[in-house]
Amino acid sequence: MPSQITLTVLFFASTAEATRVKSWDCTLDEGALISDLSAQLQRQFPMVKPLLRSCRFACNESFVPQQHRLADGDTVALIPPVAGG
Amino acid sequence: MPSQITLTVLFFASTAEATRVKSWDCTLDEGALISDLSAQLQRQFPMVKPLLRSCRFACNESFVPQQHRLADGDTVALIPPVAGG
Amino acid sequence: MPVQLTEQPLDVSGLINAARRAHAGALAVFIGTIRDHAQNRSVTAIDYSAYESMAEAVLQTIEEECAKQWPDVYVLCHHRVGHLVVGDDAVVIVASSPHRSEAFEACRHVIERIKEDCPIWKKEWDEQGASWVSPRP
Amino acid sequence: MPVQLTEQPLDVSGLINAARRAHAGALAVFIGTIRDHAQNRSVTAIDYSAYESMAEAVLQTIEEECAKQWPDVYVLCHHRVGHLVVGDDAVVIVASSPHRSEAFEACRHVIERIKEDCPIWKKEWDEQGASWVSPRP
Repeated sequence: MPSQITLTVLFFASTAEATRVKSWDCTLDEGALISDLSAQLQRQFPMVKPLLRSCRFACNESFVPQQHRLADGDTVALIPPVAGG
Repeated sequence: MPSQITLTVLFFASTAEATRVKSWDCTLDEGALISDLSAQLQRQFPMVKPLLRSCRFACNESFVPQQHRLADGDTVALIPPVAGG
Repeated sequence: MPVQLTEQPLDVSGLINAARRAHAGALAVFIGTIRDHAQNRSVTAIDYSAYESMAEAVLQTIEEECAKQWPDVYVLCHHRVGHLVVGDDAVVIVASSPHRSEAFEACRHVIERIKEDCPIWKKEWDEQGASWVSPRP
Repeated sequence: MPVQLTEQPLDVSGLINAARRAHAGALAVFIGTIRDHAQNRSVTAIDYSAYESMAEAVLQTIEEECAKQWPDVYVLCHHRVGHLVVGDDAVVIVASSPHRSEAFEACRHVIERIKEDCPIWKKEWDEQGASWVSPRP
């Protein structure tokens, strides 16, 4: 059995409204990528699926690509289209 | 004898310091151009000669070229390099 | 603080004066305000929310980009969050510099980069209710 | 007055607020101030003088250029004349617009055109005395 990592996933704006939570603790196999987390999110929160296409991911407050490898304790945020200014 | 026109010539900044006057009434032949006024100015105020090269002329508050034909009653200003802002 | 998220009304004069430097003859300022319409709908208010720690980190990064590209420019940027109504200021950016080109360019850079990457969201209120704004569909 | 020469200190906040429009979400501002040096000389003060009626006419023309090129932009520009010391504001330009690009472009246009064509002169004071500034040698 592979060892596992635990992440905190944060939701904001439209995605927080869809999931009805602001934060979710998630366990993935060691070596998991953002794309694996994304698949997991779609299973856990089907209502977030239509939003995911336009979202980016941030890991520990920096934008990361789908291929980014996650580490135990990471804080990952789902970032819907930003609208500052 | 050709009829004549009378102009008011205004001096500002470095040119007013050179001529020691702010305004000068000048009589020229009808049909005179800015270039004729410039020649006249150099005769009347030799100290303004080195400044003229970098000056522009305005007639009735609009910039005009050397070929601009002057009319009786015109107000002509000698405009040294501007430095607003 | 050179860059900051705040729930308080933005102090435009205070920020402009805080960016003044004796060697800097040029100040470029950008103010983003809540306007009364968007895409032909009338807007009455906007709720701004943010991933606050990341938003401040991104603002900090943007400021570092400016410092690298325009070393003589000093940049301040405050962005408001919370419930704003028409006429309120949402963002104030001030760039002071010895030369005006750099001041304009840095000021413009900051607002463009905020709109690209700063995790701030707005929910617009009109007569029908509220909806999330998606400028990058 | 949208464009004006004045001997009074410029009221930056007042001008910014006067340019606010409910439909204009973007305000771009340029402030030109007296800096403490120029071409490696230290400057203590500047006397601004102008061919005042023509200077206001040129500012008016510049405003009309903006109105033609950016019909949605509202522009204010006040320029000070008289004896100014380091830190004083010499010019304040405010452009408000529904869109930020136009606000920045109009604001920039005004200051560039002032520096080209507005009959305003400055005499810089330093420890040695005073001399006329010739930015277009």
